[in-house]
Amino acid sequence: MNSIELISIIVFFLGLYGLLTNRNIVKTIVFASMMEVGIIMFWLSIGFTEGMVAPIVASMFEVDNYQVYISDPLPQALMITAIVIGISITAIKTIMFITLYRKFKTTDWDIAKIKSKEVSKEAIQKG
Amino acid sequence: MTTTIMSFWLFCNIFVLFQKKLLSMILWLFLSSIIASLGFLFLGSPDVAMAEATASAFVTIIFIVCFENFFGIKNLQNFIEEENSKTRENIFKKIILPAFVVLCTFALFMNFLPQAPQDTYLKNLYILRASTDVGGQNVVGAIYLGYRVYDTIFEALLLLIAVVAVVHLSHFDGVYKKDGKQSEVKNNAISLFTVRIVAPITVLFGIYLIANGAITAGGGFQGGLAVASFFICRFLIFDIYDIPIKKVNKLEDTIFVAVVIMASLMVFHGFFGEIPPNYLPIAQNIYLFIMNLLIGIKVACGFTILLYRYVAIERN
Amino acid sequence: MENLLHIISNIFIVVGTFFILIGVIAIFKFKDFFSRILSTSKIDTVGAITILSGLAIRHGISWFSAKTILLMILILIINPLKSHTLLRYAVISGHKNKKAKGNKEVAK
Amino acid sequence: MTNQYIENLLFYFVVSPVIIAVILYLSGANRFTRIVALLAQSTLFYFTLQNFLYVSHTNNVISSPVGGYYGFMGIVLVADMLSSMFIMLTAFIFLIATFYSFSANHSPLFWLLKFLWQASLIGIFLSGDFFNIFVLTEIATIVVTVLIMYERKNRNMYDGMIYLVISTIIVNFFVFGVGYLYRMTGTLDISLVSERVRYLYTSDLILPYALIMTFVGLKCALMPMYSWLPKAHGSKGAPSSVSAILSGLHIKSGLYLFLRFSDVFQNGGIDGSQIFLVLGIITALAGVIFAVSQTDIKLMLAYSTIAQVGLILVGLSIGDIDGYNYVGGLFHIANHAIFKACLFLGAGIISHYYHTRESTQIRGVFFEMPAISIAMILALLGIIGTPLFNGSISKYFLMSGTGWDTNIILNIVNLGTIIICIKFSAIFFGKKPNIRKKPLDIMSHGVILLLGVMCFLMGILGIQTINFLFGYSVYVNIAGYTEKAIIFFVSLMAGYVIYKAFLTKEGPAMKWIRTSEMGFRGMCFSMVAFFAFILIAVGFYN
Repeated sequence: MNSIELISIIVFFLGLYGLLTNRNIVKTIVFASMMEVGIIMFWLSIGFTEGMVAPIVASMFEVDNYQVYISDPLPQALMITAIVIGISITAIKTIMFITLYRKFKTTDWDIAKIKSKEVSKEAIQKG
Repeated sequence: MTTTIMSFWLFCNIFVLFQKKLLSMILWLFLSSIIASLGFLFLGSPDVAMAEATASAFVTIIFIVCFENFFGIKNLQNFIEEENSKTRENIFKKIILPAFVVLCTFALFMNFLPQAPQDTYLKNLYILRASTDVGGQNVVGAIYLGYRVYDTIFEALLLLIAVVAVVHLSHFDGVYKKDGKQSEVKNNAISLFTVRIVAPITVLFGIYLIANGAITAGGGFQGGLAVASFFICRFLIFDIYDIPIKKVNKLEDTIFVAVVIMASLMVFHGFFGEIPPNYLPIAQNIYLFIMNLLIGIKVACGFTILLYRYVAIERN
Repeated sequence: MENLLHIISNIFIVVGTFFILIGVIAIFKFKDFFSRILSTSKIDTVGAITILSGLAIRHGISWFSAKTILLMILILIINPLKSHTLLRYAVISGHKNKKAKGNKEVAK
Repeated sequence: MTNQYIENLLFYFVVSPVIIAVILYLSGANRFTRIVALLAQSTLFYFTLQNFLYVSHTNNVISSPVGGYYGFMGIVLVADMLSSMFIMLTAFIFLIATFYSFSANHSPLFWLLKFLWQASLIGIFLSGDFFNIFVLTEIATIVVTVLIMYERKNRNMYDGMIYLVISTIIVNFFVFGVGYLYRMTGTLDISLVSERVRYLYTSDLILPYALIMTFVGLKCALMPMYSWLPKAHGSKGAPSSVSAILSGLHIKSGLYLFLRFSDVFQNGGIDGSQIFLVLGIITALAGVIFAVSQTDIKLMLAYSTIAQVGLILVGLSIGDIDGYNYVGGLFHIANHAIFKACLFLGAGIISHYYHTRESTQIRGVFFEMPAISIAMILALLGIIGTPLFNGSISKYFLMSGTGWDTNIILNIVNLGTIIICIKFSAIFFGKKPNIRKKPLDIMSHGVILLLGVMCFLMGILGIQTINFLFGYSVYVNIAGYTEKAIIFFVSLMAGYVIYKAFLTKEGPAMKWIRTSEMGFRGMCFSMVAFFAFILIAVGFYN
């Protein structure tokens, strides 16, 4: 239970708090990507000791006790995947928000809900 | 040392929470992820630090380019929010109830934190056997190109779908307009001159990352992101949109098929098994280099198209 | 010879941090945006370069100092560009000084 | 087939649809894309059938480490009895969907997304690695979001946005849980984790269990976190074959993950079956109530999916692991895929032909399209559980050996489904509309008829199909079955009476239930509340 892990849990819950309080769609996207960075920090803080070295063969020889002072390569490989997933999901959310804004002219979740119901009612009459 | 940096990162995230204006919130988010990528260096992972730095830069560019017309108006959102929540007593529903719920869940979370010690079963195996099994000095590169290449195929696939989704979900249908909207601020000579010097350096840095992804920190994704930043300079600063987007899209798909075929041929039929042992390290290095190169080009094409859609077509 | 290099590099680093200290003071001393930008950009560039050269001297002729020199060249190119673009877009987006705003109230 | 050949085949189940998809997308829109897609889909179904037969005959689990790295260093694809059955079901349902949308010439994007969706679902069913499941679920989420928003004219951006944002937030919980599991057991492979979890204290496993089960809860649309499902399954912009696959198959990946993860935590000493029994019952009841109040036919089917999934969860978590209830739950998964796909495809054709989805405005479908309505009536009889149909077999096993209280609740849920089906079947009768007759499209009508007939066949040959699909030899005692039949007919009469008495005209209560819908913040609250509920339930009572 090192301090980095505690801080990443706090950031995760900060993002969650942000999701619950604001009604702005754009801010939801910002808080969702904040949660993702919190999780990436949590994964990399597994087994952390001060003065860790990257798992590259060249730098491994300088460290005497390779058990402790070499960082875990697996979470790093996974977190590169998580970061790329984070970017593409944020990109898709932004595009969907822009199309939503062009149609409903609002950035508020609840107003978008009301407007989307009106659109579906019109579709029924017209359809 | 790292805990001080991480606590500074925590404060930036707290500030993200309490911002009224949208632009300041986005900039605080960018600052917090830059500090996080600095923190990753102290946690001993240069690869993730590079990926996180370029990722947060791209996300911020996307946010600012797309939400431009929300910054200017005197916080339009708050106006809408006030209009709905006129009454004061609704402050309970808006702030106190969520705070109470999140605090309770946080307390529950901390109560059940697992105390089991860390088990380093896979970590030891990887550090000992990575450079012989897959070759290359960078164990992280060996993992995501050798042991878990099945994951990397799907991650490259995910980027391909993200481009397709962005094109399909946007308001404008798939028309690739040649010249997007010129940015209303004419770019003057000074920024054009300096970017002409800096941009080639970033491309060189990107190609360097792709080339020896297997030897030092770096690799396909980080290098691709760095190369893509050159094309983004062309859109944002030079306002030139002469890149043939349809061809780039086709290039990206063909390269993805090449990546999948390459991976399935080399690793899954035990191709490394048939190579005589003294030629094995050379074959492994060639394989890692080609995979890094393909993924790098694919990531660069993918993000160029993404940014083109935002800057040229979605902005107005 | 070894500790001579160390002494010189320590001097450089102390001078650099002193420059950055002045920059921080400048931020709080000047009230409006434009003078802040002017002071901080100049002092940041100078401070960073002195600290980096101090580090380069400490490591003598080695790959590390070559990288620091490349870094110094990049900072020399990018820092002026950064402050220039900030200033230019501030003017274009119509950011006025605090004093000017004061006159407007009077005019009203 | 030698074992070595089969071992590599597993990898190609997932990668070949990806390569086919990208090649079809690259080759652009020409006449051959449909034919190539159909051929590729049928060969894939053939190979999944071969794999299933191989696994069920030799009865051994194929585990092929991708890349030949033994010692769980790489990713291991595992094909045991359950996952090969799911892969065969996936390939079959996608084959049905390809036949169905064969005549409507879709753009290459449609084929790209359909094959990628199939690849990610087969990947989830095969993968034996926690983080790999995360990547594949993300791919499936993005593909489903684009497919829901497929038709540009009448797509509703709000539904797609809600689905994407909610699914990506809940996946963060899952990655958190996997992080803790990796830290404690040192590995990511499911089989190795379930071995190493035995040596840990149960109190350490409570937090990862709660985090992972919240993700699984949302994927199975359990009670508080259900409101993304009607938006996704009943969305306007989705072609009908997409909502058929969504309802028939996509929800099953959540149930499959529930089975896999509850096995892992069972070894660690956490038995959550009590919690999920209660949650299943609540979901079934609420799904039924919401479905009864709907008027849109696709939304009616979407909410009834929630009810059926709740029923399946009840079946899976009542008895012991290989008891009759477990088999009933598994068989109900397969049945539900068949009759829900048939109903959704039929509803798609009806709403396309009548240009409206309001059940009140659609009348006289039986005279207009006799073939489809016969198939849909067979499917409706299947859902209700009329004797000699597949629904009755799976419901019989689901309810066998349960206490009298759960029996009553399950019968009430069954009564609710009967009322829904009666309300749904109102569209078949009534006067014949004066709409010009559309040309009969052999492909799609034939496929729906095939599904309807399958509902009936799987009912008669119920015990043989269970033996073939799951390998359990079960026995139906006639006395219990006839008793169930009597209860069924009584509840059928009661359902008809209740429908005639209360539900023909829509009362204010019904209207409020129909229109009440959770906003975005409500869904986030329900996620956090669900997570806290599981933490308390497992933490303090275990």
